[in-house]
Amino acid sequence: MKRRSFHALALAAGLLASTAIFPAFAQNAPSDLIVAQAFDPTSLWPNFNTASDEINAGALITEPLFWTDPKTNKMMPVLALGYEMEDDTTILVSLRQGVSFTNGEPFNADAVVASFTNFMNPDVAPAYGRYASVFESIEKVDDNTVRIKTKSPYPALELALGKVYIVPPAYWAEVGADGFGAKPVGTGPFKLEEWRRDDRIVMTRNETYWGEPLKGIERVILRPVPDDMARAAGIEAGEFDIATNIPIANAAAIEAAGKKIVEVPSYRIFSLELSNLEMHPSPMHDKLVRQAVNYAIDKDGIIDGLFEGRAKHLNGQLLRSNQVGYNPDLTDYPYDPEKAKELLAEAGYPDGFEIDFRFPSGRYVQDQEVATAIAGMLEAVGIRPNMIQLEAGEFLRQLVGRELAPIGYVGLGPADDPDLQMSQYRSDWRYSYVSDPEVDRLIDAGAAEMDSGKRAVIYQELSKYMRDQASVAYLFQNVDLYATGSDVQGFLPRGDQLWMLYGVSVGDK
Amino acid sequence: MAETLLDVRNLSTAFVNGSKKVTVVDDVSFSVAPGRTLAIVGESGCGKSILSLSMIRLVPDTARTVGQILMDGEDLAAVSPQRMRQIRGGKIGMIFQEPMTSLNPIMTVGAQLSEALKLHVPELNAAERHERAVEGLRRVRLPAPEAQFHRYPHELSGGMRQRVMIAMALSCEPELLIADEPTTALDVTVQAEILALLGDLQRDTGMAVILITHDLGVVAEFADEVMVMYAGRIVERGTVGEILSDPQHPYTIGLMGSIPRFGSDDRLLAIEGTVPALSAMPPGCRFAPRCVFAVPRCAGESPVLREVTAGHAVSCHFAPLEDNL
Amino acid sequence: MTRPLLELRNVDKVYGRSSGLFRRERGGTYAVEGVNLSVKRGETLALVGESGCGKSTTARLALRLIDTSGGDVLFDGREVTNESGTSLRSLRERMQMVFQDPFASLDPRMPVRKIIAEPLEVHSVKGDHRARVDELMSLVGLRADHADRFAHEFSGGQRQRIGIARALALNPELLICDEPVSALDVSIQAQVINLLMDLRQRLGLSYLFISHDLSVVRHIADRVAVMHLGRVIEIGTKQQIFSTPMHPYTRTLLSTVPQPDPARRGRAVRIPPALNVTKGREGCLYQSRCPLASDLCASERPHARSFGDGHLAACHHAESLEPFTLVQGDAVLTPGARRRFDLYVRKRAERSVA
Amino acid sequence: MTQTNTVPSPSQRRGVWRGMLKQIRRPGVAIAVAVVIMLVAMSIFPGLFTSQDPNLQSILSRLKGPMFEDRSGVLHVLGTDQLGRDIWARIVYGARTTLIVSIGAVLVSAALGIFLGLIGGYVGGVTDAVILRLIDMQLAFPVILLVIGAVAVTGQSLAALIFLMGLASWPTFARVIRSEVLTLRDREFVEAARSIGATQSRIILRHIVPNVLSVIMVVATFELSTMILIEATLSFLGVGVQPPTPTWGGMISEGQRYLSQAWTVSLFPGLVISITILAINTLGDELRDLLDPRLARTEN
Amino acid sequence: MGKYLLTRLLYVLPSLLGVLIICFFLTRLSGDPTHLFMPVDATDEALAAFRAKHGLDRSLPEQFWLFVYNALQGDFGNSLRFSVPAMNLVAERLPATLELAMATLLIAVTIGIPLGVMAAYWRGRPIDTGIRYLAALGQSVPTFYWGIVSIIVLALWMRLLPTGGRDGLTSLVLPATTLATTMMALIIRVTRSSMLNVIEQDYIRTARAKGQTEFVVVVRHALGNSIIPVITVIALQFGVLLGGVVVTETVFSWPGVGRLAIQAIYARDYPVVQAVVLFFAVVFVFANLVADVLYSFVDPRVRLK
Repeated sequence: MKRRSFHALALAAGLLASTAIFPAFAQNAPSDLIVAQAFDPTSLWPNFNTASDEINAGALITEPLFWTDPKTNKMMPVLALGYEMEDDTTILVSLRQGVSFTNGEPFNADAVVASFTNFMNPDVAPAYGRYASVFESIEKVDDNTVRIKTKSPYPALELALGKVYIVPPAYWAEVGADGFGAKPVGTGPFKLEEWRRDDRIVMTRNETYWGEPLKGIERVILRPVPDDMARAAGIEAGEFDIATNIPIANAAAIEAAGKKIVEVPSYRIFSLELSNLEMHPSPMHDKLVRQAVNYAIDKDGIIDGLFEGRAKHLNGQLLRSNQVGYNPDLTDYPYDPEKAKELLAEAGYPDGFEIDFRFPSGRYVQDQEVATAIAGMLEAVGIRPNMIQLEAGEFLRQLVGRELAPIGYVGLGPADDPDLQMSQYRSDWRYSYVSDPEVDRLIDAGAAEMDSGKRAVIYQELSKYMRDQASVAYLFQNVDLYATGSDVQGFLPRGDQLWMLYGVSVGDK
Repeated sequence: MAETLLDVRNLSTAFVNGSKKVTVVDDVSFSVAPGRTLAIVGESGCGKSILSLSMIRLVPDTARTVGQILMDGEDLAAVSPQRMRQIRGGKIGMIFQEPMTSLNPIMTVGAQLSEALKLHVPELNAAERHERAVEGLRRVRLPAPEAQFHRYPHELSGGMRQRVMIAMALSCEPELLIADEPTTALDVTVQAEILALLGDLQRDTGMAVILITHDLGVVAEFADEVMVMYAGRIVERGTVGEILSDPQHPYTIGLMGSIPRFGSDDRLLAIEGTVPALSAMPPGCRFAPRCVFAVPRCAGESPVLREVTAGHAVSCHFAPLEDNL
Repeated sequence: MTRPLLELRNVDKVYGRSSGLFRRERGGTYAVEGVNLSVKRGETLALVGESGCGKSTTARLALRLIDTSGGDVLFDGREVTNESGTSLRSLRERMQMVFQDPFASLDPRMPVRKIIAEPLEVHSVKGDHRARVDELMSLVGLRADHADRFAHEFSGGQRQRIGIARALALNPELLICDEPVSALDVSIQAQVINLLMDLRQRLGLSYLFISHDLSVVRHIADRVAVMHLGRVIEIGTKQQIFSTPMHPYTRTLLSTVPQPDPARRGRAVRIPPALNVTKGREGCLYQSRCPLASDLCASERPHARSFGDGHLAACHHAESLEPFTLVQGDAVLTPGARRRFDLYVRKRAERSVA
Repeated sequence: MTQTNTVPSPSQRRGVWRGMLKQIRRPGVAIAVAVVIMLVAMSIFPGLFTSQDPNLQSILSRLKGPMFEDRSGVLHVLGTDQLGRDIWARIVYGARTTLIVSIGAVLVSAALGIFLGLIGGYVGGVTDAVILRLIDMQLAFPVILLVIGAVAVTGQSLAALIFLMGLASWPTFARVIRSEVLTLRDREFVEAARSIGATQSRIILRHIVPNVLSVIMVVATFELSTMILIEATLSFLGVGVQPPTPTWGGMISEGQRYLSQAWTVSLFPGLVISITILAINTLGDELRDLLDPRLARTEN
Repeated sequence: MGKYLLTRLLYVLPSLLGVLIICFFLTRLSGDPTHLFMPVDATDEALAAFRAKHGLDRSLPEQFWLFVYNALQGDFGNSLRFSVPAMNLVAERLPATLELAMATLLIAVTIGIPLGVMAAYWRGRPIDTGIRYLAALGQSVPTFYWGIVSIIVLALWMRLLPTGGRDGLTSLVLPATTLATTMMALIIRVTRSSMLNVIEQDYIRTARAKGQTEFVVVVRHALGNSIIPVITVIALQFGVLLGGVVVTETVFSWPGVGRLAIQAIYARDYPVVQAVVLFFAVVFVFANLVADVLYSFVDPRVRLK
C-alpha cells in the first residue's frame, strides 16, 4: 500500500531540517578594535583585582602614574612627568598638567592623593595589600606635585608606584569602589560605552585624551572568549583583531592565515617544587635526589617538543636573563638519566621509589601535558610518580596551603623584581617549599640592599647556591602568545600579561 | 440471492516474514446481498479478523492479499489507495471489537465523528457537519447527544462508546457495515441493546452487514447467513437456520456442543486439543488433528467446500456425516 | 445445619474514603455493600452480575487479598478479617484462587514447574515437590514433561490448567474461581469447565464461582447469587434463580443471554444501561432501569426477603412479578443433526478410551 | 483477543534471550554483538590487541598521523598523540578504564535506583512520596555541576568518580523501575502469588525483580552511553580520570586542542566511542523492541 | 488547576530546599576560597579581612544558619568575586541562557519528532535504520567535541557563522545545534518507541477505516497520542540540557548562566554557585510543571485538579 501523503510529510520535514538559515553575520566596523581575552572583568577599576584580563580592560580607561614599557623595559611616565628621591624613603612626584577626567574633573595632586589613599586602604583595595604596605603616607605639595613616603627603603619602588591607577575623587566619592568598577571614569584613551556582562565591553575614543590619539581606532571592543580553541579560531577567522593566550598548537595555522603572532617571554617561571619542609617527609629532603630529578628531566624535549620552541630555558636559576641579579655563569642541569640513576643509587634508592606528584589541570598552558611528560621522564629513572591532577581552584588552594608536596608542578609569576621573585622561596613564606637558612639569609640581604650593583651580586650568589642545592627542579620560562590581525601595529604586551594600547595603530603599515 | 453487494472471490492473505510465509486466510469466497447479514463465526486464530481487514485493505504491512473483492463492479483489491480511502468509511463502515480502545482518547466524540463526515461528505460546512454528527449520535440512541458531542471517550461507558463507534461507521451511510466482534467486550445487557440497535439501523438503511463473532448466540439473534471458519478456511456455510439446526461439519458440531445450554446438565462436548499455530498448519484438513471422525485420509487431503443442500456448503470429506460414516 | 465453609457477613468495601495529606474526602465509592454469602462444603456457589458489580471484589475480600471496610469474613468459622501473618497463611492453604486472565496470572519469567511448586515452597510443604508437580499436571490434563517450559509457550486453555494446578497444589478445600473461562475460546472453555467439574467430584472441592456468563453458571453452579452495583439482590438455588427469579434484574439478565437458536432472531431484550451511583444511594439502586419502579423504590432501600428455602430477593415488587418462562435453547435441531450429535458423542467417547 | 496484531509464530519465541539470539542473524545486531565482545576482550586482555605501551612517550614523534613509523621502526597504526604515545595502544588500554568507569557508574546508579524504585513502587504511600521528592531533587541538580563540585571535595580518584557519576544518575533507574513496579504490583500474577500466601519479600524478589530485569537492562544500556559521554565531558572540564591513565573521553578532550594541527588525535577515540555507543544502543533498542517497555513511561 | 499547580509547587519546595542544603555543604566542604580571590602574594591581613567580610571565618553551623536565615528572605549573598548579589549575576545572564535553551529545544523538537515519527512509521526499513544510527551518533559525540568541530568547520573553514559570542540569530545557530544534538537523539528514540506503541492501537485502525489519509492518521491520531512520553523526556532532559549549557556556553563564548556557573565553581564563589544551582533547579521544576500542564492539553484523560 502506498502512503503517498506521508512521503510528502517526510520530505517537508527533511527540508525543514536541512534548510538552516545562513545570512551573512554582522561585520564589525573597520575602526573597531576587537580584543578577545579569556575572561570578562569583574570590575573595570584596575586596582580591584590583580587578574591581568581585568587590569587590561580597566587600564584603557583609567591610567597609572607610571608604566613599565615592554619595548624598552624601562619605566615611562604616564600621568606623572617624573619623580625624584628626596631620601631613601621619600619620593617627590611631579604630575602632568592640563589633563582632565572624562567627567570634567581635573587631574591634579588631589586626585593622586585620593587614589593613593584608596590604594593604601586594605578594605578598599585588599588585593594590593603587599604593595600598599610599602607606603607610609602621601601628601599634596602643590597642584602638580605630591610627596610619597615609604615605610622603609624599598628597592622595587618603581614597580609599586606603577600599580596605582588614578581615579576622579569626586566621582569616586559618589559611586564608591563597586560603582566605579561598573562605570569607570578616567583620563585614558577610551571611555566606557557599554558593558554586556560576559559578552562584550564597548569603549569609544576619548576625544579629550591628553596623549596621541590611537591611529585607526575609534572603538575598542573587549570580548571574553574562555575557550582557547575558540579564541584561536576567532582570530584566524578574522573576527578579532587581538587575541590573548593563543595555544601553541594553533600558532602556525594563525600565521598561515596571514595573522601575526606576538611572542612575549613571560614573567612566569615553571619549576617542580621539591619540598624539604619538615611537614613533608620524603626522599626530596636529600639533595642528591633533588639533583637526580633535575638530571632526569629533558628540558629541551619539553621546550622544543611540547612548546615547539615557544618557551625559554632557565639556565639553572629562577631569575630571568634581563633581570637584576641574573647569573650568566649558571647553566641548566643537563638531561642525563644515567646520572640521575647514579645519584638515586648513591642516595640509597637504587630501585627508585614511589612518590606523589601534584599538578593542575587547566591553570597553565598545556599543564596536564607537561606534567604527564615529566612523569614519564621521572619514571624512566626509577622515580615512580603517583600523578594527582588538581582542578585549578583546588590546585591554588593546595599551593598556598603548602599541600603541593612532595613534588608539585608550579609556574610562579610574581612581579618583575628579584626580591619579590626570590622571597617566594623564603622558608616562612606562605607557599614556600624550601627550608634552607642560607637561602633565607641571602633573600633578606637582597631585600635590604638599595644599591643595584650590590643587589645583583647577592642574587647571583643565591641563584648559584640554590642550583647546587637543587632547591627546585628547573623547567622553563613561559612564552605568552598573542595574535593580532595583519593590520594591527605596535601591540606588545608585558611579561606579566599586561598591555596598554599606547603606540598601537590599525591600518596602513 | 437476487442481487449481490459484495462478492469476495478466492481471497487469501498471508504474512510474509523473510522466506517464511504464513497463510492466515486461505482461499475464501463468499458474497453478501444488500440488507442481509452475513455472520463469520470462528474462534481466535481462525483468520476472521484478518479477513475483515483484508476486505478494506487494512492488514499490516507484512501481509499480502490476493484474490478479488468485488463491490458494485469495482475490485477493491485493485483500486488505487486514494479510491480505497474513499470507500473506507464511505461505502464500507467498520466497527471493532474493543470500544474501549477503538476511539482516539485525545479527540472528542464530535471531532471523531466529524472527521469521517469531512472526508466523505466534503460539501458540508461546519455547522451542517455538527448537526449531522449530533443526528448520528441521536440515531444510535445515545442519551443527550448534544452533550456527548463534546465529551471524550474516557468519559463514556463501554456501551456508549460502542454506540459512538456505530454512529461513526454509519455517519456516511455505508452500503456495507463490517462489525468485528462488536459486542464481545460488553455485558450481556448492553450486548442485547447494541444488537437490537444494529438490527433497527439495518432495517432503516438497508445496508448489508458482515458480523464477525465467536458467539453462536449472537449469530442466532442477528445473522441471515453464516460462514464458519477454522484455521483460515471456511469449513461450513449456510443460512442461520441450516447452520444452527443442521450443523454438518464436525467442527460446527463440536462448537455447538461446547456451549453450555440452559437445557442440559450433561458434560459439555468440548473439542479436544487446540487450534494449530498459524506457522504450523497441518497438511490436509486443518481440523483433522482435533476431529473425532478423522481418518488417515483427512491428514493427507484437503477437503473442498461443497454444497450438501442448496446453499449449505461443508468442507469435509464425509459430509453429510450420517450418510458417509 | 453444618457450618458453612466460607461465610461473608455484611461485608462492605469502600474506596476513596481515605484522607490524604492535602485532601479530605468523605463518602467514597461502595464497591461492595452489605454482602451476605455462604459456601457450604462440596457446594458451588456462583456469583453473577455485570462488569463492575463487585463480584471480583467480593472474591478478593473473601481471600483477604484486600481488606474489608466493614463486616466479617469467616472461613470454617474462623475470622479471616482478623487473621494475619502465619495464621492467615495457614488459612490460605485451605482456600485458593483461580484467576480470570490466563495470560496475566502466570509469572512470565518462571518455568511452569516453579509456578506450580511455589505454593509448596511458600508453605514449606515437605516431600518431593517434583513428583507433586508432575502429579498435579497430569491431574489437570497437562503433560508433565512440559513442566520446564514458560507460560507463554502454552495456549490459553493450557495456561488456565496451570493456574488450576497451582491452586490445587496445597489440597485446598475451597477454590475461588474468578471468571476462569471468560477469556477462553468456546471450545477451550468447555474443556476447562469439564475439568473443574471433574475436579470437584474427585477432590471434594467447594467453589465460589464468579462469572458473568449465565449459561456457564447454569451448567456448573448449585446455588447462584446475583449482584448489582455492589449488592447481592437475589440468591437461591440454581432452580430457583433460573425458573422463578424474584428480582426484575435477574429476569433481565436471563432473558438477554443469547442462545444459539435461530428462532430467537431479532428478539433481543432492551434494558437501560446501568448508572454508576456514588451519591445519594437511597432507595433501590435498580430503580433507574426497572420497569416496575415506584415511589417506594425511590425512597426505601429494599431488603432481602425470603421466598422460601433459602431463596432471597431484594425487591419491593417481587410478589407482583409476572410468571417467568425462559426460552429454552436447543429444541431446534433437525433429526439429522441429532443423529450427528449422537454419533459425535459416541466417537468422542471411543477416542477418549483409546 | 483477535489476531489482528499477531506476529507470526509468537508461541515459538522462548523468552528474550532466544529472541536476541534470533536477532543476531541480522547483520546490524551481529556487528553490535561482535563489537561488544571485542571491547570486553580488549579490556581484559589488552596485550592481545597491541604490543605497545600506552604510556610510552616520545616527545619528538608527537602528533604524527596514522601509519607513522618511528625511528626504532615501530609502526603507529593510528599515529601518535601530543606526547608521542601510540593512539591505538591508548585506545586499547583505555577500553578498560572507560568501561570500568561507565559500567561502574551504571552499577552504582542501578543499585541505588533499583532499590529506591522498588521500594517506592511497591510500598507506596509516604515512602514513595519521599523517594519521589528525592528523585526531583537529584534531577534538578545538574550532573556536571554536582560532579565538578564534589570531585573538588573528594579528590579525583577513580572510585570517587565512579561513585559520583553513579550517584548523579540513579533517578533514571528509580523512575523507570518505580513505574514498572507500579504496574507489576497490580498484575494478576502478583496477586496470585499473594493469594497463595507468599510473603512481601518473596513477591519482590521472586516475582517483581525478575520481571523488571529486562527493563533494567534497557535502561542500563542507555545509561552506559551517557556515562561514557559524561566521563568525556568531565575530562574536558579537567575533572576526569587521572592522567596518564587513558580513557577515550580523556583522549578526545586532550586531542581536541590539536584539532587544527592533528585532527586524528581526537577523531579516533571519538570514533571508538561512537562505535561503542552505536553497538550498545543497537543492543538496547533490540532489547526494547523485544520487550517493548516504554523507557519514558509517564510518572504516577 | 490553579490549586493543582499550587500543590505541585508546595511539593517542590522541600526538593528545592534539599538542593540548596546539599549545595551549601558541598561548596563549603571544598575548602576556604579566600586564596582564590586574593593574589597569591596577598598579605595575611588582607586575607583575614576578606574572610571576615564574607563571613568565612565563622564556624560551619554558624554560616549555615546565616545562610538559611538570609535565604529565607530571598538573599543568597553577595558574590565573592563580584561583590554584588549573586542572584543579580544570575538574572543578568538569564536571558542569554533561556534564549539558548529555547532555540535548542526548538531545533531538537522540530527535527527530532519528525525523524522519530518517520523511523517508527517505516519501522525496520532502511530509513528507520538510518535514523536510528543518526540518533546513536548524536548521542555518542560529546557536546564539546561537536562544538569545537563545528566551530572549525562552519565558522573557520566555511565562514558561514561566527565562532562565538551573542550577536544576533547567526551566533545562536552553532551553540543551539551543538546543544540540540544529544536531546534530538533522545527525542528521536523516545518518539520512535512511543509511536511504535501507538501505531498499533485500535483507534489508529479506526481512523484508517474511516478512510483517513496516512498523513492525518500519523500526525493527528498517532502523534497526538504518543507525545506524552516525549514531553516527559524533554522536561526531564531539561536538567541535562542545563548541564550541557555549561560546556556549550564556554566553547561558544555565550554570555549565559552556564559559564557563570563553571567560573563560580572553579573560583569557589559559593553564593554564585548556590544561586546558579537554585536557578537550575527552579527552571527544571518549572519545565516539569509546564510538562504537567501540557499533558492536560494533550490528553484529556489527564486532569489537573
